Parts: sequence; C-alpha cells; structure tokens
Amino acid sequence: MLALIPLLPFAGFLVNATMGKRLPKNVSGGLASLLMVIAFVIAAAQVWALAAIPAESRQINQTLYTWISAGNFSVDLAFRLDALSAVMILVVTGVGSLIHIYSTSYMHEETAPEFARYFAYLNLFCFFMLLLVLGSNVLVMFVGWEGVGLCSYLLIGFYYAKKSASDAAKKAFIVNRVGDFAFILGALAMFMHFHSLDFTTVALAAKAMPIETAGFGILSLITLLMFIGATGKSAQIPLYVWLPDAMEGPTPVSALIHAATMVTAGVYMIGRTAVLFEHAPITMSVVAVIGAATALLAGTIGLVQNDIKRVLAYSTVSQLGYMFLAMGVGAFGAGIFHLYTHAFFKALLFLGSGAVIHALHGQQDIRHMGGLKKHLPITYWTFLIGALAIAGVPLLSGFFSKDEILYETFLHGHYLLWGVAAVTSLLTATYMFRLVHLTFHGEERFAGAHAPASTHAPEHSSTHAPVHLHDAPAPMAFALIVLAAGSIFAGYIGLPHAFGHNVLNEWLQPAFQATNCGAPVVTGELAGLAIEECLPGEELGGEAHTGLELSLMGVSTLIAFAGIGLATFLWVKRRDIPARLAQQYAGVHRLLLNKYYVDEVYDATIVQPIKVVSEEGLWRGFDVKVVDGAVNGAGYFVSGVSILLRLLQNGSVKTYAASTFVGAVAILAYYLWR
Amino acid sequence: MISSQFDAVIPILCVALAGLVVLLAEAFRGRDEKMPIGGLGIIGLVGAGAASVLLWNRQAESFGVVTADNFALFVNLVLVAVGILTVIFSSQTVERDGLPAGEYYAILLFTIVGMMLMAQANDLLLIFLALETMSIGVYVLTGIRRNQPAGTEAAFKYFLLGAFASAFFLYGIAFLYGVTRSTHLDAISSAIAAQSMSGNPMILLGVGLLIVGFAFKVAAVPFHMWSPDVYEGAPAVVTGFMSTGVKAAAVAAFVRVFLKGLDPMVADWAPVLALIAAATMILGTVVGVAQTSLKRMLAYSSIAHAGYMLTAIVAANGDGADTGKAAILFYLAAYSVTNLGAFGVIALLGTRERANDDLRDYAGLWHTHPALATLMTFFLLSLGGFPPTAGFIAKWYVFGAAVGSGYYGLAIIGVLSSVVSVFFYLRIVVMMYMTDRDARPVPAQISRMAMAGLVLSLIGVLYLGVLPSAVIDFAQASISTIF
Amino acid sequence: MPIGHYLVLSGLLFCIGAAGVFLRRNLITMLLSVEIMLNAVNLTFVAFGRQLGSVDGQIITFFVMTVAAAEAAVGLALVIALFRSRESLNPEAFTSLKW
Amino acid sequence: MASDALLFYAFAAAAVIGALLVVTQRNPVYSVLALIASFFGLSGLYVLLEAPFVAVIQIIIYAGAIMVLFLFVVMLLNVPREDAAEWDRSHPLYRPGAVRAVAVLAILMALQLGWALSRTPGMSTGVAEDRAAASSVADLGVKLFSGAGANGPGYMFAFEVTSILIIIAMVGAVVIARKRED
Amino acid sequence: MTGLPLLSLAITLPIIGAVLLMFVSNRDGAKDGLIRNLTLAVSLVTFAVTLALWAGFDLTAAAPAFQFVERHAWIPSFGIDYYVGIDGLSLMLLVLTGFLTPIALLSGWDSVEKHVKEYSILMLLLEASLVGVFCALDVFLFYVFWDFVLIPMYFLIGIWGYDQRIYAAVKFILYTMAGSVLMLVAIIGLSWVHQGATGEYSFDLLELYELQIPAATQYWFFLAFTIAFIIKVPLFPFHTWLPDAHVQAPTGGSVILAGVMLKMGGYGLIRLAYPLFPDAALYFSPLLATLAVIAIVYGALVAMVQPDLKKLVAYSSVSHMGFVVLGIATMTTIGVQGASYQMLAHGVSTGGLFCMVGMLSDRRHTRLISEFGGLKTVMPRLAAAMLLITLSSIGLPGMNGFIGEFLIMLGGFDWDARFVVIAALGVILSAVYMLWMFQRVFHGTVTNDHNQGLPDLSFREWAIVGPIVAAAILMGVYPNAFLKPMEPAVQRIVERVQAHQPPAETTAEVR
Repeated sequence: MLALIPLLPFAGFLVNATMGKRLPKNVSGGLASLLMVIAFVIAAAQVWALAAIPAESRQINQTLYTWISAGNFSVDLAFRLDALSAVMILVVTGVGSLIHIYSTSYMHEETAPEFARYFAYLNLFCFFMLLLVLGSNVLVMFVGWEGVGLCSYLLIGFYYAKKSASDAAKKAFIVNRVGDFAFILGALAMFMHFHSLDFTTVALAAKAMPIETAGFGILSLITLLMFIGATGKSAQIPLYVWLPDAMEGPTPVSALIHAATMVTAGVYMIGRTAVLFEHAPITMSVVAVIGAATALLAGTIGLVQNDIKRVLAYSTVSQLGYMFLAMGVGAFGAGIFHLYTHAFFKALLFLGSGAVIHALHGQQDIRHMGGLKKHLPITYWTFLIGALAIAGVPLLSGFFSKDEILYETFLHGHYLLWGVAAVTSLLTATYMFRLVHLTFHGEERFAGAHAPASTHAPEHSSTHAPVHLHDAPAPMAFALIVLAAGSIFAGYIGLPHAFGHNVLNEWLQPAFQATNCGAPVVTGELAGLAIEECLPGEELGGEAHTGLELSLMGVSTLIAFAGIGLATFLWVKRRDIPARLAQQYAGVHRLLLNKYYVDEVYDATIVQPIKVVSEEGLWRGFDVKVVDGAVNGAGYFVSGVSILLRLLQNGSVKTYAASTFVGAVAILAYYLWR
Repeated sequence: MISSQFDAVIPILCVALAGLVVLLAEAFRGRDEKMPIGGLGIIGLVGAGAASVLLWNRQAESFGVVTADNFALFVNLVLVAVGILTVIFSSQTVERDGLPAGEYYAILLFTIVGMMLMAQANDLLLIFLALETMSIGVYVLTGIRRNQPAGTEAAFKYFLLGAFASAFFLYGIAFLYGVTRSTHLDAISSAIAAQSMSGNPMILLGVGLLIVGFAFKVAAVPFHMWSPDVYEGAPAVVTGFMSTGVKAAAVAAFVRVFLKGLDPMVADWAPVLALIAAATMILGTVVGVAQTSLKRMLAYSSIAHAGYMLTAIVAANGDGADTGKAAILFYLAAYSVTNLGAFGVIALLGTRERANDDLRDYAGLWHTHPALATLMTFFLLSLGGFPPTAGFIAKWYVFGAAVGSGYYGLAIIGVLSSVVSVFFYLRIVVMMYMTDRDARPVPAQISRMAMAGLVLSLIGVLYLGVLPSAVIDFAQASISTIF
Repeated sequence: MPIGHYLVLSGLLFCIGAAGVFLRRNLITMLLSVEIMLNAVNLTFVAFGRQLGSVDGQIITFFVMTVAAAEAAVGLALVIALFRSRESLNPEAFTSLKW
Repeated sequence: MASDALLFYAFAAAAVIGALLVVTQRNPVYSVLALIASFFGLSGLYVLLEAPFVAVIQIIIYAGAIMVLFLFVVMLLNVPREDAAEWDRSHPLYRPGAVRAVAVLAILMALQLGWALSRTPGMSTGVAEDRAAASSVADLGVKLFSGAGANGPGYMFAFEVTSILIIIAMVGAVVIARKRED
Repeated sequence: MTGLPLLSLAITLPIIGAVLLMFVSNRDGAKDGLIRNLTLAVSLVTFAVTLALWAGFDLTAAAPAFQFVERHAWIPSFGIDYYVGIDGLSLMLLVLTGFLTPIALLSGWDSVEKHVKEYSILMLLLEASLVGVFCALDVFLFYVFWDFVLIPMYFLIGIWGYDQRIYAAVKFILYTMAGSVLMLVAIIGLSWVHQGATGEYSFDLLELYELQIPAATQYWFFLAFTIAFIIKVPLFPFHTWLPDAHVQAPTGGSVILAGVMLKMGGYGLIRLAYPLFPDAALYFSPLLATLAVIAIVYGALVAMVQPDLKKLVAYSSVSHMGFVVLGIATMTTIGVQGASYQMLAHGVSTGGLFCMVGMLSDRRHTRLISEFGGLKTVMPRLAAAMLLITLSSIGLPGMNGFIGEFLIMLGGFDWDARFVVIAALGVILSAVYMLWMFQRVFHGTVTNDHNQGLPDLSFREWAIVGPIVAAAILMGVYPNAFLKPMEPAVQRIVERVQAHQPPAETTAEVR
C-alpha cells in the first residue's frame, strides 16, 4: 500500500511520457491530477492508519526487494511511514494535487505534447519526492533526492528553447550535484561507521554514542556532509544561487518544487537524521548560523528585486533559512512545522503570482503591474492571505510556525540568532507587502508595457498590451482558495503552548528520537542544544516559559505589523523614498539588486578558471602537448632516428664493407680486451 | 630401407640431380620450345623432401661429414618448402622478365643444394664450401636480370661483401683448425672441452671471426648493410628466396657450429651474440620505419627477424635451452612461409618495366586485387606477430626461450621492436586498404599457379598459427638428436 | 721458424688485403684485395698443417683456391656486366641502390 | 736455420711488399702483377713449410690461371687508371677520406692479431720442431680422395661438392657476362 | 546444464558467420541487405547463447568457481590448452558483449555504405575475439584473443572511420600493442616460474594462481600486466589513444570500443593482475588509485571543454573508467563489485551515447557541438532518449551509472577516503559536462538551418535506443540481478588478494 503512493504518480508519468502526445490535453492533465488526488487519499488513509499505532512503535514499513547488495553492503528498496514522513507525504500529495489541478488550467495554452510532457515531469517529480520522503534508508532517499533534482532540472528547463531557462536548469542540477557530492560522502561515512544506511538502525546506534561536545568526531563529519547536501537542495548559503534562477520554469513548478516540497528536502533530511545531528553540536551550530545568515541575506536581496517570482524565490530561500535555523537550534518540530505551513502559503503565493502572470500574459516585472486588485479579486485576496501568513500576522499559519522558531531560538540562548531572525522577519513582512502593494495596489502600470524579453514566458507571450484581464479560471481559483484556507488554518495543529496543545510537536516527537531512548542526559558546555529530546515529555513547553513565550509572540507580532506598515509607507504613501534611497545608496542598491554578485563571483572564481584551465591547461596543454606530445614524440623520435640511420646506408659498397670490418674489429676487441 | 653410406646425402643428391637434369633439358631444348623446367625442379625438391621424411630418426651419416639428423632434416624440409614455393612463384617472373629459364632454375636448385648442405654438414670446411656454393648461386640469381643495372649492382655488392666476409669466416676456421687440429665439429667440440681452451686467445679469434661470417650471412647488425640494397635490386622472387632460404641455411649452420662445435665456449659467444641480436632487432625495425620501397622495408624487417633468430640462438643455453633450439627451427619455418608469401605478392605485382614495389604502388590494392591484398595482409600480420598467425607463435616461442634463459632484456627489446615493426607493416596495410588508388598501371593477369602458391603459403601461415602443436613437437624432436 | 712468425705474417697480409678494399677506387683491385685475404688464410692453414704434422691444412688450401677461382669467375663476370652498364669501375659509380 | 730465417724474411718481404703494392697501385694492371709477385713470395713460404705441392699449385693455378684471368679482364675493359670521377658526393656521410680512414682500422686489426698471438702459448715453437712433415703428394691424394677413414673423415665428399660449386660459378659467370640480348 | 559447449559456441558462432559471409559474393554491394541481415542474425543468436549461459549459470553456493568449462589440449608440450570457462564476472561481460554487438551493427546499418561485407566480417570477428578474451582460462589463449582484438578494430577504424582515421587507427594499434607486448613477456615469465616450481609448463590460470612468486618478480610482472591493462582501460596518462580512436571510429566501432573493449582492461586487472600478483598489487594499489582519481577528474575536466561530441564522450569514458580502476584498487568486495558493475553500466551507457552521437552524425555529418542546438524541437524523441542515456551516464540514482560509482566509492571509503573525496568530484563534473553538452545540442532554438527538419528516431534507431534505455533502467532498479552472479567470483579474487595483506595493516579499524 505504501509503495502505491509513489507508484501512482509514476504510472502517470509513464502514461504521459509514452503516449501523452496522442492524448487530448484534458485526458493527460486530468489523469495526472487524478492520480495525485488518489495518491493523496491513500496517503491520508495510511496516515490515519499510522495514527492508530501507539506512539512508541508508530511506523509502517514496506520492503519491496533488496536493491543493491555487495559484500557486507546491502540496501533494500524499502519505504517507511512514520510521524515525520506522514507530514511530508500529506504535504507533497496534497499540495501536489492542488498544483496539478491548477496546472491543468495554467498550462492550457501549451500544445498537447508539451502539455503531456509537463504533466509527465510533474508526476515524475511527485514520484521522486515521495520516494525521498518515504525511503527508509539513505540510499532510497538519495534516489528521490537526485530524482527531484532531475525533475527540477527538467521543469526549470521546460521552455528549453529559452537560453535562460536551459541555463537555469543546468545550474540548478549542477549546484545540486555539488551538494549531492557531500551528501553521498556523508552516506558513505555513515555506512562505514554504522554498517547500515537504514535511518532507524543508524539512529539507534548513534543514540548510544556520546555527544561530540569535545571535538569534531565522526558524527560531526557525517552530519556536516549531509548538511552540505541539504544546503544544495534547500538553497542555503553557499549553494542557494540556483533557486532564484529556477524561476525560469513554469510558475506552478516554482510553487510545487521550489517552494513547497523539493527545497524543503534538506530540512526534512535533517529531521530524518535528527539523532545524529543532536549528537553533533558543532554541526548544529553550523546549521543554525547558516540558516540564519541565509534568511537574512535572502531577505535583503528580496527587498529590491523587481521580478515577482524572484521576490518569492528569495523569500523562499529566506524561509528555508528559518527552517534551518530551527533545526540548528534543535527545534526540529518547529522546523518541520514551518516547513509545513510554508508549503501552504508559499505555494499559494506562487500560484497567485502565476495567476497574475497568466492574466498579464507573461509579465513578471512588478514595476509594470499595480492596481490589479480590482481586476483579479480572487487572486488578490488569496495572495493577500498568503502574504499575511508569511509576514507572520497573528492567527495565520505562518505566525505560529515562525513564532515557534523565534521562541525556540531565544529559549536555547541564541540571542544573536534570534536577533537576526527577528530582523529577517521584519524584512519578510516588508518585501512581501512591497510586492502586494506594487502588484495589486496603486496605479495600473501594465497597460502598454511590454514584457521584457528576458522574463518573457513563452506560454503567455503576447506583443501587445492586454485588453481585458481575466481573473483566475476555475481550477486555478480552486487551488488558490484551498491553499488560502490552508494558509489560515494549517497553523492550528501546532498551537503554541501558551494557547493550547502543540499537536504537531507531540506527533513528531518520536520521529526525532530513536524509539528506545535511553541515553543519559549530558549537560555539556553546549548544553541545551541537543539533549532535551532524549527526555521524554515536553519540559520545554512547561508553564514556566509561558510568559516568555507570550512576550516573544508580542514582539513578533509587532515586527510583522511594523514590516507591513513600513512597506505600506514606502510603496504606497511615499513612493519617492525608495527611489531616493536607491539613488543615494546606489552602491548598496546595486549590490542587492545583483544579489551580492555571488553568481558573478562564482563565475569568476570557479566556473571560468575551471573552464580555462581545462581547455588551455589540461586539454590543449597537457593532453595534447604533453601526453600526446610524448606519444607522438616517441613516434617522431623513432622515425627521426630512422631517417638518420637510413643515411648510413649510402649505397657505397665500401661503406658497407667498412661496417663489416668495424664489426669484426669490435668483436675481436671485445674478446681480447674484455 | 637399404642403409648405405650415401643415405645422408640422398636429399642433396635429389636436388643436385634435378639441377643437372634442368641444365641438360635446357641444353636440348629447342629455341622456342616450351618446357616445364620448373616442374623438374619441383620433382627433385619433392624427392628431397620425401627422402628427408624417410630419413627421419635414422641419424644417417655419410662420409663422416654429412649428417642427416632430425635437425638437418627439419631444415631440409623448410628449404624444400622454400624451394617449391620459389619455383612456383618464379614461373611468372621468369616468363615476364625473359630470364634464361634453364640457367635460372639450375642455379636455383644448386643453391638449394648448397643450403641443404649447410644444414647437414658437420665439418667447417664443408660448411664453407656449401656456403660458397649457396652464396655464388645467390649472387648470380640477384644479378640475373642483365637488363637491369640495379640487379647487377646489387649482385656485385653482395658478391664483394660476401667474399670479404667469407675471408673472415675462413680465417676463423683456420684458427680453430690450428688450435683443435680439426675442422670437424665433433672433434672441435671435444678438443675444446678436453683441454678447456676457452681462454686461449687464438680460439677466441676463431670464434669471433666465425661470428662475423655467419652474422654476415644472416644479415645481423653491423654486417647487415648489404641486405637492403641486395633485396631491393634482386628480382622479388629471388629476394623472397634469399631472405628465407639463405637465412634458414645460415642459421642452421650457425646453430650447428655454435651450439654443437663451440658449445663449450658458450660463455664467450653468448654475450656477443646477445649484443648483436639486440642491435639487429632495434636497427632493423627502426630503419624500416623510414622505408618507402616495399622490398627494402621487408629487407629491414628480415634484418629484424634475423635478430629474433639470433635471440633464439642466444637463448639456446641456460634454462630455456631446449625451448630455444626448438624455437629456432619453428621460427625458421614460420618466417620462411610468411616472408616467401609476402615477396610472392610483391613479385606478382611487378611488371617487366617496373618492380612496382614502392609503397605508393600499393595504394588501393584492396580495390583492384582484393585477394592479393588480403593475402598480403595475412603475411604482414604474421610478420608483425599477430595471432592467429605463424609469426605470433614463432615470436612467442623465441621470447619464451629468451625469458627462460634469463634474457629478459632481449625479450623486451624484441617485443618492443616488434611493436615498431608493426608500424611499417601497417603502413602497407594502410596503403592497400585506406588510401585511394593511384592511376598507376598494375599487372592485369595473376597466374593461377602463383595464386595457388600464395594460398599454400597462407595455409602454412595459418596452420602454424592456429595448430602449431604438431610442428612444435616436430621441432622439439628435431633438436633432441643433435645436442 | 717459429709458427708465430708465419701467423703474424699471414695476419699482416690479411689486414693489408682488408685495407685494400677500402683504399682503392677500383672494383678489380678490390677483388684482388680479397684474394690477398684468402691467400693470407691459406698461409695460415699451411703453417698450422705443418705444425700439426697433418696434410689437412694443405688440402683445405686446395679447396680455398677452388673457391677463389669460382669467386673470381663470377666476380669478374659481374665486373664486366657493371662496366657495360656504366663505363666505370669506380665502386662509387654504383650507388643507385641506397637508403 | 739461419738460411731458413733469411729465406723466410725474404719471401715474407716479397709477399708483403707485393700485397702492399697491390693496394697502393692506381693502375690495376700493376696491381695484378704485384699480386702475382706476392704469390711467388707465398709460394716460397709454402716450400719453407714443406708443402711443395701447394707451392706449385699456387704458381700454376693461382698466379698462372686466376691472375691471368684478372689481367685478361683488366685488359679487356681497358681501364688502365683508377677512375677518379667524383661520383655521388652529395651524401653527408661520404667524404672521400671517410671510408678510406677505415683502412686505418686494418692496423688496429693487425695489432689485435699480433697481440692475440703473442698471448697464445706455443707460438714460438718452430713449425718443424714437433713433427715430421706429412706432405708427400701421395699422402695428400689419399687423404683428399678418401671417405671416412681411420684418421677422421676424408675429403672425398668435399671434393665432390666443389664440382657443384664450379658448375654454379660457370653457369653463373656465363649468365651474367653474356651480352644483353635486347 | 546443457550438454552443448555453449562457450565454444559463443566464440565460434561469429567466426562461422564471418566465414559464411566470405562466400557471399557481393559485387557492387548487391547483396548488402542480405549480408546485414545475416550478420545481425548471427549476432543475435550469439546474444541468445550468452543469455543461455546466464540462464544456465549455477548461482548456488555449491557451484564451482568456473562453469561451462571446456578444455582441450592445444599446444601440449607447453601446457597450453584451449581452456575456457566462466565465472559470474566473465558471464556478465559476455552478456554485455552479446548485447552490444547487435546494437553496434544496427547503429552502422545505414551509415556503413561501402564494403558492407568486410565490415560485417570484421564486426563478427571482433565479437568472437572479445568473447574469447572474457572466457579464456588459459593465459596464453587469453593473450591470443587479447591481441587479436586489435586487428578487426584497426581495420574498422582505418577503413570505415572519419577523416583522420589512419592516424587514429595506427595510434590505436601501436599504443595498445606497446602495452600488451610487455604483458606477453610477463606471461612467458610466469610460465617459467611455474616450470621452475613444478617442472611443468602451464598457462592454466587457476594453477598459476597457486604459485608463490617472489615479491621482486611479482613487481615486474605486475607492472607488465598492469601497463597493458591500464592502457586498455585507459588510465591517465595512457589515455590519449582513446579520444582519437573513438572520434575516428565508425559508430559501430566506437560502441564496441567503448562498450566492450575498454572493459578488457578492467577485466584483466581483476582476473589476472591482482590475483596473480597479490603482493605487488597491494603495493601498487595506491599508485593505481591515484592515477584513477586523476583520470576521473582530469577526464571530466577535459571532456567539459571538448567541441566534438565523440571526443566529449571519449573523455567521459576516461573519467568513468577511472572509477573502475579505483574500485579495483580498493580490493574490497564492495569496491571490486562496484568496478565490475561500473564496467557493465559504462558499457551500456557509453555504448548508448555513441549510438546517439552516431545518429546525430549520420543526420548532419558533423559531430561538432557548435553545429547543433535546439534539436529537442526537431527531434523530441531522440532528445528524450539522449537525455535518459546522459542521465545514466552521469550516475543518476535509479539508473545504472549510480550503482557502480556508489559501490566503488563505498569500497574506497573503507580503504582510503581521500581518493573517494576526489573521485566524488568527478560525479559533480560529469553532470557539468554532460548537461552542458545536452543543453548546447538540444536546448535553445534551432539556429542552424541544416538542423531544420531532421527526422526523428527511425524504427531501426528505436531498436537501438530501446534496449539500451531499458537495460540502463533495469540495471539501476534491479542491480542485484547483475551483482549476485558476480559476487562469488569477486569475493574469491578479493580474498585471494587480501590473504596477502601484511598483518600489520589489517588492524587499522575505523572505530
């Protein structure tokens, strides 16, 4: 049954990939969506069944067959549903279904083969993503891990005829590969140390090991490597560069892959191996710092971007940073919680932006939008809900998850990180509402403006200004509304302790610790980072902290509103200030606009040198000149010697006799003087 | 079978008689009468072959100086094969070039007499006489095309240098005679062994001078310089004949003298021969690279092959002795069949006016004469030592012996030089298959007889390459009788 | 006379003959030089034969002479043929085959 | 003995001087004549070695027949002087002196031979000291025409072989020297 | 097991086919069609034979090490036998050979227009000799096949190749031969060692395994063998023949060359060099591994900047085969299993890549990447197939390339993690060069007018692409089908070698 969940979308992929060309569009799209919905239903049923199992042994396992075995290495193709993966499959199938449905409408202008291709990819993605979350060992997860990377590649490059799209696709894949490089090394190290790749087995074994407070041990190594893998997939510093470019793909893809699901794989993976991370405080610190730094960095960039999707992309990076921050401080539950809520509102935002782009026939530049509120009411209102949620306005889902992260960070004593997170939170609210204002409020700037070629999505290309704007068609609207509902209510399963019962945390708790937790409590210098999880119960959620929790909640509420207010002030009331600021601090502005020139730096320090060295140094230099030169040189040497020796053969009989004579004298000389 | 004092010379007699009959037939031939003179030669050669087979394992000896031990008989059979193939290939050349048929075949047969005698003689003087008989015959054959100045030039070079080398050879015999009181190999061997004369400077002089003589005949460096010119100047058939027959006979005598007569001196001559062998292999292959005339190229190739044979001789002492000796015989057989085939192809492609032996003349041969090109390819692959041809087994055998006797250096030089040699063999292949045809005239008619000869060679090459066991056993049985 | 004297003498003659091959630019003289070498060898044979008290040395000499005669016949025939082709007896005139 | 020595040196001088003249003369006619003179010296030495038959043969066959053949050819071709034309001097290795310099090696070889002989024991024994000469013509004939005998093998077969040698040389000489038909 | 001498059948069937073809008179190509079909039929039957071998292969624990053994005296006086037999390792390579030959034939179906008969004969001879290499148990026999392989390949490159074919052919044959002749000397030496030890000559591999060879001798012999093998692999810095040979060879030749012939090197290392000379092998392993990781990274970097598709694939082979050598150098069961698997995987995926490049080059008569672009619009199916094979080549998990690389790295991690870290860089780089290539060829818009209206996959091409893609996925999804048969063979070899591990080093545990 468990295997059916990923296999259904895979079946959809097969159908669409092999005969999609010949299928009418509503069949191929409908089939793909239907299969996803069925998968969602099955997933829900499975989770329901899971919930019925007592918490200590809350797992559903299914082994298909032994996948690879060699020597003492053996790994099964096996699935495991536990509390953590349950959350994930619901998100993946749920949000996935919605996006499928949305896409049937969004992609409708494509030709039938392209349409089928799109859904084939999308289904394939869901297959791999489900494989990733359901895999019971590192290697199966890695299959999904790389698989989603592949699908992301395919989907980003969906409009392959566009150079920027295929560049972005390639970049995404390669940057991901860099992360995978570390991931696979981590897996190798894991196997070397634990002789297993199964998550539970490894977690149990790791549990018995002391926490590596003293120094950099094997667990630190494994976790650090895996974290580097996560930075690739989840777009963290230093490997975040691919995600903004990934917006070249169709917008629903951005919603599904680059917001809701795939990019959270890194977070999920840390959750999956939480025990290991707990035992490696050094890595944890790294995770937290990187997470916070990414959140801040991406937030600052997001502030000045003009492409609606890019703003959302940086926002995603930023939010992912948040999640990592949570993981890094040991608040795994909070991280996953944010992952979960983020899936809703970020998918919503992307889909909303998709609806905008759809309506504007491919226009993505917010400088050429504005005033869309009255044209696209459904889009506007749902988008607004998403924006409010992400900004952290109380009682929406984003508020709860974000707040929990801030709270946990503060609680664990990372005040600096808390500060960074708070600033980021402010930035988030600001740039989100900048986006809302510029897109939906103010004067209409879209009329007559031509979509710039570079951000010109072919599917909605048109050369003349839109005459009449349509709001989202029914399937799109449906997806928007459902997600908007999710953005509002999803947070209530993880209510702060101050307000009630954190169902999610409780549900997830067993997944973050190996089932038989018996390790002694260690209180080292880095205390508080890692040890709580071994103590059953929720000592952190005790009454003692309620006051703190409430006051921090207040702070974040203030921050959210401050951000919204600031945005409203700057981009509705005083439009001149941002422009003036941009002029005044042109350098900073350019720096931000160009994303701190990170791409350029990578290009100059890594890409170009490698290319030049490979071409001029290795190929034309070493390979052709040195190695082949030596080989050909040997040949030339022989023929040169040959030509020289040949000259001895001058045709004169005397010379020949001389040679004979010299030979005779030499032989006699050898005999007589040896 | 009746035993008599003459047993051992019966093969030789057969050939000699055939030669005389050929002369007589020529004498009685009408001016334009056609006569299958070559056929007479073949009869004589077949008779010699049959006699050799019948003499197998009988250790016949005649006059105390001619033996028909299995070693000699093996070489005889090789020579018979060489002779028959040469006669077959000659028919076309003789007719085309207007050679004096009777004289040509007579000299050819007498030359074979000399060769067989070299293999069978057990006495230095007789070896010298046989060598001269053979050499004079070959000199004449080389220059037999009187209308070709190059042929005469080649013949004279060969002659003068041959005579020069013969003098050294003879001088060496003189010293050995002076020290051991005999020219008989058994006597020499026992005299040296009995008096442990290996330190005697005079005997060393003798050994050194004998090496000069033999090395000249097998065309080993630095006594090789005649061979490219002579091979180029001679008619292709003759070149084939002398590159195989002369080499086989000379190597046979070489082996007999050094491994039998001078066996006690092995520590003295082995290093010198090893050095010569190494130089020969290297120089032969290296200089072959720059050649553009096929005959010349194959001349250098046969220099290199002489190096391999010398390697086998050197290896015929020490642990790999038996292997080495048998390897010599096998190598002779394999090399002879292969090289004759190759020269046979060259001979067939020549015209009266032009030898057509330049590399360019082979351009696109595959398209015009696919059969010839294919045959040539096999011969070249065999010369290069590729499986499944005779050349591969032969090389393996020789290097096996060298390694067994501890001459790793020679074996390595050998294999590496064979790689270099592959380069120039492949140049021919490249020309034949991979280059477009030039507008050069090529002979239209290839006689059936000659094709049959080539196919025979090919069968030999493949037989020795795929199922070498019989011949290897034969070779091993052959060496067991003399050493 | 000591045997050594004869041997040294023959060695000297042999070397003179050998040198002659290189010194002269005349095919016939070169042939003559080879004859000197053969005669030097003959002297060696006879001297050894005398010292060893056997007739072998002398008999071998006969054979050598026969060979020398045969060689001379062929050699001179070749010289004639060469001369016909190029009107010269200089060995350097016959270098069309080379390299 | 003294006269022996005197004769030896005289004949030796004749042989050596004759030989030297052969290789230094530019005129082949003189060379042939000098070689005949040298042969006379050798013949004398053979007499000293108690090999009179060889000495006679040397004069009759060698000097008389073979050398005359040479002389005949020299006259026939009418090339009195060495041909000094500069043939093919283009080759880098070929300088007129280069190959001739190899002749210097002959001196080295002579030294080698001399040195080798000087280190060989028994070189100072006189040739006639040990044994009596066995050089009667009868002895020669018996040995020459015997097959395998008590004193080791005879030379009968070798003698027969020379017949082949002579045939081949004859036929060959005719084939080569015959005028071109075309 | 069947009573048929299946191995001999697998060797002789192509030879018989070749001989039959010789008698087909084909004046001016009149019978080309018949010849092509006949050749394909022969190769398919041979493939069926290899599958029959697989089917009949005994996987139980009690099975003998070598199965389907046939032994006939060949040159008895030197203990040389016609001695063939297979273990799982050989089996898999045989199946690979059987699988790729029909594909190679199909890939040259239309593009080989001249001398079809000779081409077919040579392809069949090539197959026969490759089969021979993989099942010979007599070292001499092995060498005979090993050397013979060169000849058909030489002609294939030289006659049916592209413009620089002669240079490439000569370079190919001389380069590889220079390496293998030293092996010949070592083989001979080995038989002498055997003779010294037992008084008998023998080239029987299994008997030679048992020899106790002095360490110094081992070193020399190992080097001689290994040079032959790493030239064939080819390992950096002996790889420069490969790009030339690959680029100039006709498509079918490239497929066999990359798909099967390179495996001869890896096979030789596993079958001969390591188990015969374990002490030397362990001593030299770090050196080999160093060269291997250099090859991995170097090959990838150089592949990245190639303007020519075939050259790119050729250099990618250098990189991928570096993994094979690395796996072997680890001499752990996992590593060697991985190496063996990588050989199979590389055979399929690189064979496939060459087929696809051949299809492009058949259509456009150029292999320059810059001549292409935007082909996905014109030929979506070809692009899809190419993408799949590309992905399998870059080691996407779930496809064949990943399994081998992962196992190799796993095996290597235990042995010396430093090598693995560098090797893993190759994984990144492979994505870089392959995807970049894919992008430049297939993505974008059609800029070159010649590329407009190129036909998509034909039925014949489907017949090439289909099996390859199927194999690539099957091998990725269910690798155990291939790993299991190889396991006992690999284990035996690893145990044999590791028994020579000096005891001091075995204690180095991770924990």
